[in-house]
Amino acid sequence: MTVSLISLILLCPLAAFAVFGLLGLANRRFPRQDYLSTAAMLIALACSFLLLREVVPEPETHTVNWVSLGSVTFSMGFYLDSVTAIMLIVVTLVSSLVHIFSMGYMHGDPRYPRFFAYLSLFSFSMLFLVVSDNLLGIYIGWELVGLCSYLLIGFWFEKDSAANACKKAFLTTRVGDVGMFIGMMMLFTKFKTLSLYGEGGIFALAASQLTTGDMVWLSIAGVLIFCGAIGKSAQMPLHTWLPDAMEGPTPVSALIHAATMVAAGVYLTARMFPILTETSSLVIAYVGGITALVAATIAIVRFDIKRVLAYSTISQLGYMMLAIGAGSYVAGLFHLTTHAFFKALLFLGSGSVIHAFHAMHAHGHDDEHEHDDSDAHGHEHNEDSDSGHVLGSEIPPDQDMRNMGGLRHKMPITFITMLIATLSISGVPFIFSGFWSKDAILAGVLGRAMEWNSVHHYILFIMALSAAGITAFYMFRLIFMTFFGEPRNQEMHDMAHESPLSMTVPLLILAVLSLPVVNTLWFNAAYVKPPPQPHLHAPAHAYIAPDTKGGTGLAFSLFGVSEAVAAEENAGHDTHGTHADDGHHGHGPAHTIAMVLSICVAGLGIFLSWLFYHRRTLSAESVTTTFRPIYDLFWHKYYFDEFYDGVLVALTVWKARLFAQFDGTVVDGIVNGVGVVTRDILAAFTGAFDNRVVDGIVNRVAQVTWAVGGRIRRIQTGAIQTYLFVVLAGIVLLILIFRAL
Amino acid sequence: MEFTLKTFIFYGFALMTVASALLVVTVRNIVHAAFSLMVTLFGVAGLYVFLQADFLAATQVIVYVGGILVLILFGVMMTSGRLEMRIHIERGQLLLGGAVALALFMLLLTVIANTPAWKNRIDDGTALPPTTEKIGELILNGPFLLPFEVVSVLLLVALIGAALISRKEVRD
Amino acid sequence: MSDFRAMFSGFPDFNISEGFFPNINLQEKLNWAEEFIQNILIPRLPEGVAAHFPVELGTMLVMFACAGIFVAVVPLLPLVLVLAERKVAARFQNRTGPMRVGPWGTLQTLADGIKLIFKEDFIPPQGDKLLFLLAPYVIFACSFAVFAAIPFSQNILVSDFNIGIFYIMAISSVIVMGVIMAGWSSNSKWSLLGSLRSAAQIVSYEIPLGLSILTVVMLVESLSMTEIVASQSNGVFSWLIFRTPFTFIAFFIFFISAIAEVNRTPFDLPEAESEIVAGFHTEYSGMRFALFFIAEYANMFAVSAIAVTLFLGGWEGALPGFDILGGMPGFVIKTLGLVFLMMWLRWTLPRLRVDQLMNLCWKYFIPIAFFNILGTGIWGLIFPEDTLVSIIISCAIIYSGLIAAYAIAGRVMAQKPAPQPSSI
Amino acid sequence: MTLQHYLVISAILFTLGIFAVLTRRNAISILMGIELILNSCNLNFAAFSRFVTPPEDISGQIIAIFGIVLAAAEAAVFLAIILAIYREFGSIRPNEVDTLKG
Repeated sequence: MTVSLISLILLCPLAAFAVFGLLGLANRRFPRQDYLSTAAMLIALACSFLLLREVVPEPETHTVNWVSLGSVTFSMGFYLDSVTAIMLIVVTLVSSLVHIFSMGYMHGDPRYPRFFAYLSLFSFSMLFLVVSDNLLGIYIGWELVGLCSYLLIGFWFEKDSAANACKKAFLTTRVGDVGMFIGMMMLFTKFKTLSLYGEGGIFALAASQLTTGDMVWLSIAGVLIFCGAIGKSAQMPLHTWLPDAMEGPTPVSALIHAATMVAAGVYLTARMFPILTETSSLVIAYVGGITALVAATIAIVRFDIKRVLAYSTISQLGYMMLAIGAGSYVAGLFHLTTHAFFKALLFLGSGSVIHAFHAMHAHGHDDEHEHDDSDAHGHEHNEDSDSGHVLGSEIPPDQDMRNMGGLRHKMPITFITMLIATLSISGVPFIFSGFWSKDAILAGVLGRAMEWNSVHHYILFIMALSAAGITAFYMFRLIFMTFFGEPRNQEMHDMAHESPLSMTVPLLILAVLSLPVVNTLWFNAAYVKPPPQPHLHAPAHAYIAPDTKGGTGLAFSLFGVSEAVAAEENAGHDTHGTHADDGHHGHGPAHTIAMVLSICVAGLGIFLSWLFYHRRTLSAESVTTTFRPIYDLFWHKYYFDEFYDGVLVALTVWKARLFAQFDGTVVDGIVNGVGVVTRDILAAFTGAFDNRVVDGIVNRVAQVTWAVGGRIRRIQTGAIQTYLFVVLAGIVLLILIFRAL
Repeated sequence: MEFTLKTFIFYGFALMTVASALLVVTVRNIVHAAFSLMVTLFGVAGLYVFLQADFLAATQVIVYVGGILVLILFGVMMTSGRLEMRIHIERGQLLLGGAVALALFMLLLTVIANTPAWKNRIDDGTALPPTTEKIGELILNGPFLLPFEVVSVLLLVALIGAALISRKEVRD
Repeated sequence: MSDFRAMFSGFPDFNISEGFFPNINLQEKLNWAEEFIQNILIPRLPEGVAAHFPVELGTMLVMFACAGIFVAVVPLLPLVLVLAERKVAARFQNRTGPMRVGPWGTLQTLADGIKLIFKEDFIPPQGDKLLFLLAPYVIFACSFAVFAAIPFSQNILVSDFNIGIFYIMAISSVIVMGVIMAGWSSNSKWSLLGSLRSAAQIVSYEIPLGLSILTVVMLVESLSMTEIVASQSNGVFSWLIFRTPFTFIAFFIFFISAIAEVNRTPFDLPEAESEIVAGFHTEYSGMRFALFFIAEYANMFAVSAIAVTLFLGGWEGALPGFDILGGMPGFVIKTLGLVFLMMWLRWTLPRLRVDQLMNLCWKYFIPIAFFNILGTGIWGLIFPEDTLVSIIISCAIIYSGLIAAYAIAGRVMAQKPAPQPSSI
Repeated sequence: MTLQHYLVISAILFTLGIFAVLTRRNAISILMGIELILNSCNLNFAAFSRFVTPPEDISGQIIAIFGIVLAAAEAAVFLAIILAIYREFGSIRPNEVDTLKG
């Protein structure tokens, strides 16, 4: 049952893509690709819901051997546990909604069918990655996801910026993938397998075979695999591709940021949870924490609505990494789930806003939303695709928040849904899912810091907390600038309008999904259990999930927090009794502290934002001039692009010049010298020899042959009968001779 | 040897074969040569009858007389005007060729006369069963199946090849 | 009168129906002639003559005598047929035909024959005299040699060759040589053209002809004419034409190809009088022309007789146990029926063009004939024995096929525009 | 009749065929010579099948049948080539078709 369901989930999008491949390419255009792809995703979604009931309580593995190379057998298979099931739902749900949204958003695009085919392939790759039970399958899905992101980011490849962005995304993630591949190979050389689960899987072997002496090696492997996640999930050093990825169509951004591409990194890190060591966990936690804070600060000063959201995504991904690094496995995945929905909602909402403006921008008086070639160029421009030298001047007007304002009356549905998402991401307490997941992470990090019992690890918590506050600030800045206040650009404002039904319906669905009630349906402590971490001496168990146990189902109240903490305590004792002595005593207070602090910080952020951008009692401009250096730092995105440009690129160019010079002087010099010697000295001698001796011999031979041939050729008359006559006479003679002998 | 009706007829066929074959190689008119060849082929068919190879005899008549000879006559009609029907022979060629052929004939006669295994093989007159069924068995259900198939493929290839060679060149 | 035996009563074990070809031993097979000479002839001869009578030569003489009877009797057929043709033609054209010579013109052919014998025997001066003289005899001999293998009745056949039908094909393929001989030796363009046309046509149509015969041979598993007839002894539905659907098709292919073989309308291009005067026998006159004429009608009768033997039960009757359409009269009636069909076609259908002729043969008949062979083989696998069931199925298929063909043909005819001359 | 009767007839046919091939200056005449040679071979096969091998064994006849088939194929190709040569050279005299001579 499960196998056939999973197969169906995988095959539906693949089939939709294959139909495009067979019909679409053959006929140049298969016009009903949109319905086909959407239907495929909806079927996959239905199957995912069916599957959700199937996996409780035990994980399942279905494996077949794929290829045998010598003594090593590579297998392919499905691994299905609660996390897989939830991921399947998240991916298929978000993907379905993106499909539906795209039917409105992309309508009229010249490559409309191709877009849906790519979406299908993208979904398939992500689903394949999610259900694979071995690193090889994950890697295949991983690279397919990368390929699809390349295709989709560069979907409007007529624009140079889009073409550059897709190349950048592809190459940047590839840097991480190299690390991941090395990590995989390290595991492979050690364990001779790439399967993760089961008796002969990496996890079981790592738990049973490794000693403390192997910890250094295992840490390196873990960090290397995490490198892949750094690339894919846009963690700190390799995050620069993600803002540029905004060059793709907005639904693609939603898909990449919510469900597929960036989630893959988090998912991989969560999957690798059992082999994370103390060191690698710390690395992950710090990378995540720094990313969360830095990206949040960059987001404050953006004016492009999609850039804000992009840096917000990076920041939130940092959160997730931080959670997993701090051992809060469930919290991290919970945040991944909730974030998927509200971030998809935010992106689709921004897409709706852009769409509204864009239609006006392109046609002025035309109600048709067509994206033909001419307006594809004016569409969603990038402010600085390469290095960020050029400042905000290139933000396309329909994405520039400075052109917006007061849209809440024009686009009520978009406004309300985006407001819900913003409240959720800002951590407004209790009725928004973001609060619960973010709170769980903060609590987990704080708890972990207490367990480590080292002062400087509190810095993680402080980073997370400040990031939470900043998130609330810049998200409300976005809302205030976009939907409140007076229209800044009256002409554009007049033309704006609510989006069509196919775009608002996904928004509404996602808005519902951003409420915690829905998420608790599947995300509860009884359902998701973190795997053991045998190599971690201080286990942290952040079961900070809203609790629905006891059959109450939707029972959810202001006291949910304490219940959740209690549930976490119980579950921790139940499932990890062996580590109980390591103490969960930090969790109770940790959770309370974290919650109180996070509510305070979020409130502060929202309040400041209100002061700055709505009440305008404080002036953003004066603050900017006061803290000019910091503002420049934020504005220039911590000079990452400049650093890459100035150091890495320059280094490469310098190296290339060096080699070119070496080639020009040394190599060419040797070659030329050899050539001169050969030509002037050897050639003269051999030339003379050739002319006199060799030619002499050849000419004599030719003359003799010519002379002889001239006589002999008369024998060959060309008349068959003569030949036959000679042959027969020869036969008779031969027989007579042998007879005589 | 007892001179019976059968031997009389046999010698009749032998004489017919040899004499007409001689005509084939000596007659100057190529059409006459072709019709002489027809008589030779009939003679050989008759000899096959004496060898109790009835199917072979009929095949000989059908394929040679009905097929190959018609083909040859068509060739003659298509390539030779009436004036060219006479075959040109050079005297020197005639002498040389005759000498070689004669030497070859002598050689063959010596071999025929001196090979011990071939001596005293006399037709005892016993009637053999009809051969058609046996030939069918051997060809389609016996050791000659593969050669049969190969020969049929060869025939097909020859047909196609002949059609290809002889058609007028299509120039575009 | 249906038995030669009655005519030769008093002879020793004289059974002409026992063939001489299967067992090639002439000595044994000519026993009857020797016995006739030694037991019947020599005792009645004078003493002195009998002592030196060359028995071998006598045997041959007896055989020649028999052949003479045969050759004398068979040409009577063309005499009848020529008259019949003229009468039939007249009826089709609403005339009465020859009426002067003899009662209702019955002796007209005889009179024509006598006239032809007394006509000048013209030989083209530039032609090849030898071949010109030989050609009619080649054709004549081959036409009559065919009759040696046709069983007119259980006992009236010259020789029961075990390769009977193969022999007939072999002999009839020699006719081409005579045609080419006649055409070439006449030194006339019309003759040469006619003979080449005829040769191409006969060689081509021999292929579907032989392939159709093969279906019969596959079912009977014998080449012998008597065995082919014997396998059809159970009444009209055991006739090979009804035995399988494929032999039914094969019969028509055979019959149409046979019409082409004997150069009759609508396949009479070799002697198309409007194009090439009279084809290969343009230059002939007198008795030699009469020989061609007789050979043509003998051929016509021969192919009809072969068709009857192969497909229509030969001399076997239409009902098992009753002599309806059986014996020699039945055989002749069936054969004459087919001959009449040929005449009917001749006076009904127009002449084909050369390309149509060759298209029909190579593009339709040969593939269909191959299909027939395949189908017959499969049929033989399904029904190894001829049972009531197999014959009922076969007849049902034939019947429904005919209905379908009729319907389709009607529709096609209704839709088809007026035929345009081909560009070839 | 003995085996040698047939062998002698066959030898005569063979020699005459060789003679024709060697001396005739007409490609079709040469073809006729070749046919004579092939006939002599077939006759030999049939004779050996009758006299040398056991009487039940008629493999020789089958070889002879194959020989006839080969002769048919050969004649077809030969005449096709002759027609092509005639078109090219305007003649079928083999000694005039000597473009390949040295």
